[in-house]
Amino acid sequence: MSGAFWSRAGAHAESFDRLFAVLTGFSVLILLLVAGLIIGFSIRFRSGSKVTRHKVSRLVHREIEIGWIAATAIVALFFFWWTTSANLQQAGAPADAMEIHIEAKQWMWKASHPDGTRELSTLHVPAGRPVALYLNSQDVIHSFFVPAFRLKQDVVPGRTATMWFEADKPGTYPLLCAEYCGTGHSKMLGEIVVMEPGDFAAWLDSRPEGAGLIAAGRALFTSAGCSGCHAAGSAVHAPELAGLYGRQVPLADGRVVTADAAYIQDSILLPRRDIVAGYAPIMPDFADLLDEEEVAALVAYIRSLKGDTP
Amino acid sequence: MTDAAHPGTPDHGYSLPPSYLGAGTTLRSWLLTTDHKRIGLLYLASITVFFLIGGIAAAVMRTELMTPTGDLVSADTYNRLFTLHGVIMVWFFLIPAVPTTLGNFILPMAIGARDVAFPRLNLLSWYLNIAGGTLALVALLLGGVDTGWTFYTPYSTLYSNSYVTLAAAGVFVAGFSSIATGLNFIVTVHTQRTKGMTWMRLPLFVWSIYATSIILVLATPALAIVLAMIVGERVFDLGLFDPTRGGDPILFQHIFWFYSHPAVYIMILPGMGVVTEVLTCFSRRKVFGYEAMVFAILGIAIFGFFVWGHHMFVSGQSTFASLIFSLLSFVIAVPSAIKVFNWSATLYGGHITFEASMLYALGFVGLFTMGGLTGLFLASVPVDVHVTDTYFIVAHFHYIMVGGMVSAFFAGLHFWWPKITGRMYSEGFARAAALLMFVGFNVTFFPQFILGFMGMPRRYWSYPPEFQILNLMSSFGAMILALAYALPFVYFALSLWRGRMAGDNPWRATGLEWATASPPPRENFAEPPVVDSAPYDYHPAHAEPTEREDARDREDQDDRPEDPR
Amino acid sequence: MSGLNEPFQTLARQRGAAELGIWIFLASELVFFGGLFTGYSVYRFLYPDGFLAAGAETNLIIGTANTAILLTSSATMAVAVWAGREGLRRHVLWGLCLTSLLGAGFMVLKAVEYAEDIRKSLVPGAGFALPERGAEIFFSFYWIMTAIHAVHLTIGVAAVSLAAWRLWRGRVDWRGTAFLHVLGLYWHLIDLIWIFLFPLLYLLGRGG
Amino acid sequence: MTEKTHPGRLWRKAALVWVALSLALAATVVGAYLDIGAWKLPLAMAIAAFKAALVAAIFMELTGAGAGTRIAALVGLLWLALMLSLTFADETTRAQSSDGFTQGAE
Repeated sequence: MSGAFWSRAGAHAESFDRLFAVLTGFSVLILLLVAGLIIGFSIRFRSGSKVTRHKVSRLVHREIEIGWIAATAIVALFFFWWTTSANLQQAGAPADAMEIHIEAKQWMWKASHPDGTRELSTLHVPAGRPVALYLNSQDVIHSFFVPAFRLKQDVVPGRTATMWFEADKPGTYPLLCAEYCGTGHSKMLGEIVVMEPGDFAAWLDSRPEGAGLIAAGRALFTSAGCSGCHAAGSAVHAPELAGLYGRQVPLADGRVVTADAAYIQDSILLPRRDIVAGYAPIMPDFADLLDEEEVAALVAYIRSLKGDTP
Repeated sequence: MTDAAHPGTPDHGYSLPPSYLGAGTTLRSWLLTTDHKRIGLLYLASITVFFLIGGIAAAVMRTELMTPTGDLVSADTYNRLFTLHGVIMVWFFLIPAVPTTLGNFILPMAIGARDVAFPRLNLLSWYLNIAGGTLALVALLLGGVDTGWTFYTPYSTLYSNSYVTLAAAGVFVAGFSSIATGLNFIVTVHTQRTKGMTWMRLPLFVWSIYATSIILVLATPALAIVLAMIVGERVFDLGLFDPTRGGDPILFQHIFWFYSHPAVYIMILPGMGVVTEVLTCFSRRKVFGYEAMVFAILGIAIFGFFVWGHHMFVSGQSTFASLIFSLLSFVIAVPSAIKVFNWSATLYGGHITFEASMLYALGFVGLFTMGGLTGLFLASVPVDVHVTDTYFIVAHFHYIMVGGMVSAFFAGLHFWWPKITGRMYSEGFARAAALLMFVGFNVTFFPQFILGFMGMPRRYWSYPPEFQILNLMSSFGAMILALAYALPFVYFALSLWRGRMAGDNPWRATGLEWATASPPPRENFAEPPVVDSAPYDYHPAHAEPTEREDARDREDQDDRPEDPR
Repeated sequence: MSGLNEPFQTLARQRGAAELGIWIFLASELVFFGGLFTGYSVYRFLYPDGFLAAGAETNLIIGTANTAILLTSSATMAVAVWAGREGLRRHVLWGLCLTSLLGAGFMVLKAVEYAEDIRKSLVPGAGFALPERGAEIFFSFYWIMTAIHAVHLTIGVAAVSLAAWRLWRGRVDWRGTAFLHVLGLYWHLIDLIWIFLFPLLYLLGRGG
Repeated sequence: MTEKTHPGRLWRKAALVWVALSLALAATVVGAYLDIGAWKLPLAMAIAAFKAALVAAIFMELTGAGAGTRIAALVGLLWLALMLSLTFADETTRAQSSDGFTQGAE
């Protein structure tokens, strides 16, 4: 692996290392102070040494005491403020971030790019561009850890975890799983390959024409039988899906919900839960027909249906 | 423990009743005793056994980690080993160690009491600990547990097919032993203090055990319920944390760490108490800032319950909660810092001698400072994001647990050994062991800070080759540490047969426990002592120890080894 | 003055120590059940609809009856304690017997309710009846909370019955000690826990 | 020992408290059927707190108890509240990234 573990790749790593250096410096300072006090006093005031022991008045005791209580409190709050502000600056991913989906499964990482290209245990990203990762786990808690980016994020099953990074230096950086996940925990390794934007585009095109997520969704829309009812010309009275994403949907029980990704996914898996106003609850339940990736593909396809196209 | 009856030591005007060791020599008198001193020794025996088992597991792991590829044991065995090391060390050595051995033995005597408030509950506590330990060992022998001592769901509930339920039951039972001991000590300090022993005259060792008992009582139930929920989910298929049915694994972490962070203060606070006693005795000085030390102890105990979220910065906890926990974690660093500075200041103007327990205590202050400072790294969110779940964390908590708490435990053991057995151990041998342990410890765990920064995750059976050199160093250090831990067994055992008679107060310490015979009689004191001054009154406030007094100190120590000038 | 044990010199101090000791234990029990209440509250926040749907399935009649039983048993236990302090042995026995009978009655009703729940397959796991998301979690907490409470109640009934039996045979010198007071406090804790369990498990999802 | 008080007084005192508790129980059950929407939970909890306070104050004689005992009871409640509040500080403020995927992190 060319990129050593020490290496830094990205602005976040630099700001992290500054923070880490200051904290290390401060700790070494305090350690030297304490060690110096202990060793110094031990030698100077050892039993039998001739040095005179001055009596320290109670008032001086109290002043010293309050002195270092205040000093410690101030230093602690300073570090809290500094590290928190550093943290908040990079909390949210920039809007133009490239969206990649990571599937963590017991003892491997699967990545899928927006155009549907899929990778196993490696992730190719363009340099100098923010990349937002959406991580899902299919079994236990894993943790997507890239030491070179100084970043890690636990992937808790049942929830989508998010993290983002921007690597500036091309290179190959090790990916490890940091949350214990069973026998193959230490084998769940991978690589983040950061490439120049040009090389990345070339690499992307060279990938075998795998069905993109949306393309897979379009194919499933017909093969799974959705088009039978939801296509424009179908005889069955079913809700119109074109331009559905983001629209307010009035439901039969009077509630009005926004059609976000979760609504679409739940309508596929639990159709009888939110019946659209004015439609009979005749939609079959797909929960055990489609697996998680197929549902994600269908949701991506439905989200891509603009108002005009069927 | 041999039970040679110890006649009252020669310089007593009146003959004391036989020591607690002499009161009954049958096995039954030991296994059904309600004497806090004997229960302390029973605990000393049981935690030593568990310390050995946990230590062996650590030795095998360190041997395995010498090479990047896993070639000594299989991945599953390695996972079971680090879980065993965690479970046994946390619940059957670190948490019981000081409170149940030194605490049980010394606390009642230090407050001038005849015994703890509920002696029978004290014995029940030991049996619960043994029952829990047996269950955990049975789980180990049948095949072990591979979830890590943290039992994170959904691995522990849905995906692990090891003996999680049995181990959880073992820890559940041991948890009630902790609650019983905690409850017992709180009521003892409230109701059994002798005349004149006001709250602000309590030795800081008693304060630290009192504060630890508060944590024991208020935190352990959270562990009990979360283990019950795991068993509920594994055995009865309840959907408490099951993500497929909408459960939230992070909720498990909340309730678990609500116990487990205060638990680390259960481990370190008693050590702080022991160190204060030892530092003041061997520097012949009052402790610097007694009130500040008391409020620091209570602050750590109470505030310890507010900070658990710093274990979950990367687990998907909301940014808002992470920042609250980060602030609270920074604030709790303050009491620990106060204690370190006060310990250092206690040495000022003293007459410092370097017995073995003093070396351990000084080592404690140094190593605990390093452990505490790295805690600042972990309290800040962005730094913790990189280093959490790596060997940086392993190094951090070993600096506090092994560098801090185990050093303090050895300091206390050496400090009170003459009181417990009436015999002196060989000072030279003990000092060598202390230095060896300090060296071995640092060689073992300092490289792990660097490994953690480089990104070597925790609980890895095999690791990328770049990490091998530092792991080799760490494994080499572990050998020194193992040797250093073996030495005390030798010279403590020897002291039982060939040790010099210790006399009532070999260190000329000021605690009430030193005001009675060694080993003390069954009722601790011939008649209840009366306290009329603050603790650690080594030199009357005004008088400076004159040269003559120093010389006289020298003579009546008869054959005390001469001090390195 | 028998009933005084080991390290204590006077009964008054022993009573004070026993009272402080039991209350510390009750505080730890609060944190113990607190873990369950925390879990319940978090999921009720995350899945309000699932919880409402599931709440409607619990048997309100048995729940209310059981609450009434426990409240009554608290009253009879309190009388036993007060009578103990006054030295009225007969009333102590009456109080203890009524308390353990009521406790047993609670367990019987509980068994009936559990049987009905199992028949209505409200047991989390494969064949769980309700489709709503979160309903299964509600019943997971319903089972674990009521089961752990029932375990505490069984210990309570056993302790009270044993106390009544030993008192009747004159084998325990309770006068002046905190024996009855401690027993009563433990019993009242079981009632307190149920006072909060009842609205959380039985009253949601009712009516409009 | 004080002169023996008439036993009936004890039963009457307990019965009085019992009546109050039973009324509260009836009230809380009726409250469950009122159409007060979001106020159902607070009402049920308030009535439960009232019943608990009654049991604690009179039956458990917390009012007459020593300082240490009252502190122990209070601390138990505070720790319960602490566990609830800080756990809710996390659970209620998580960015709602749904099970599917979202455009850009909220």
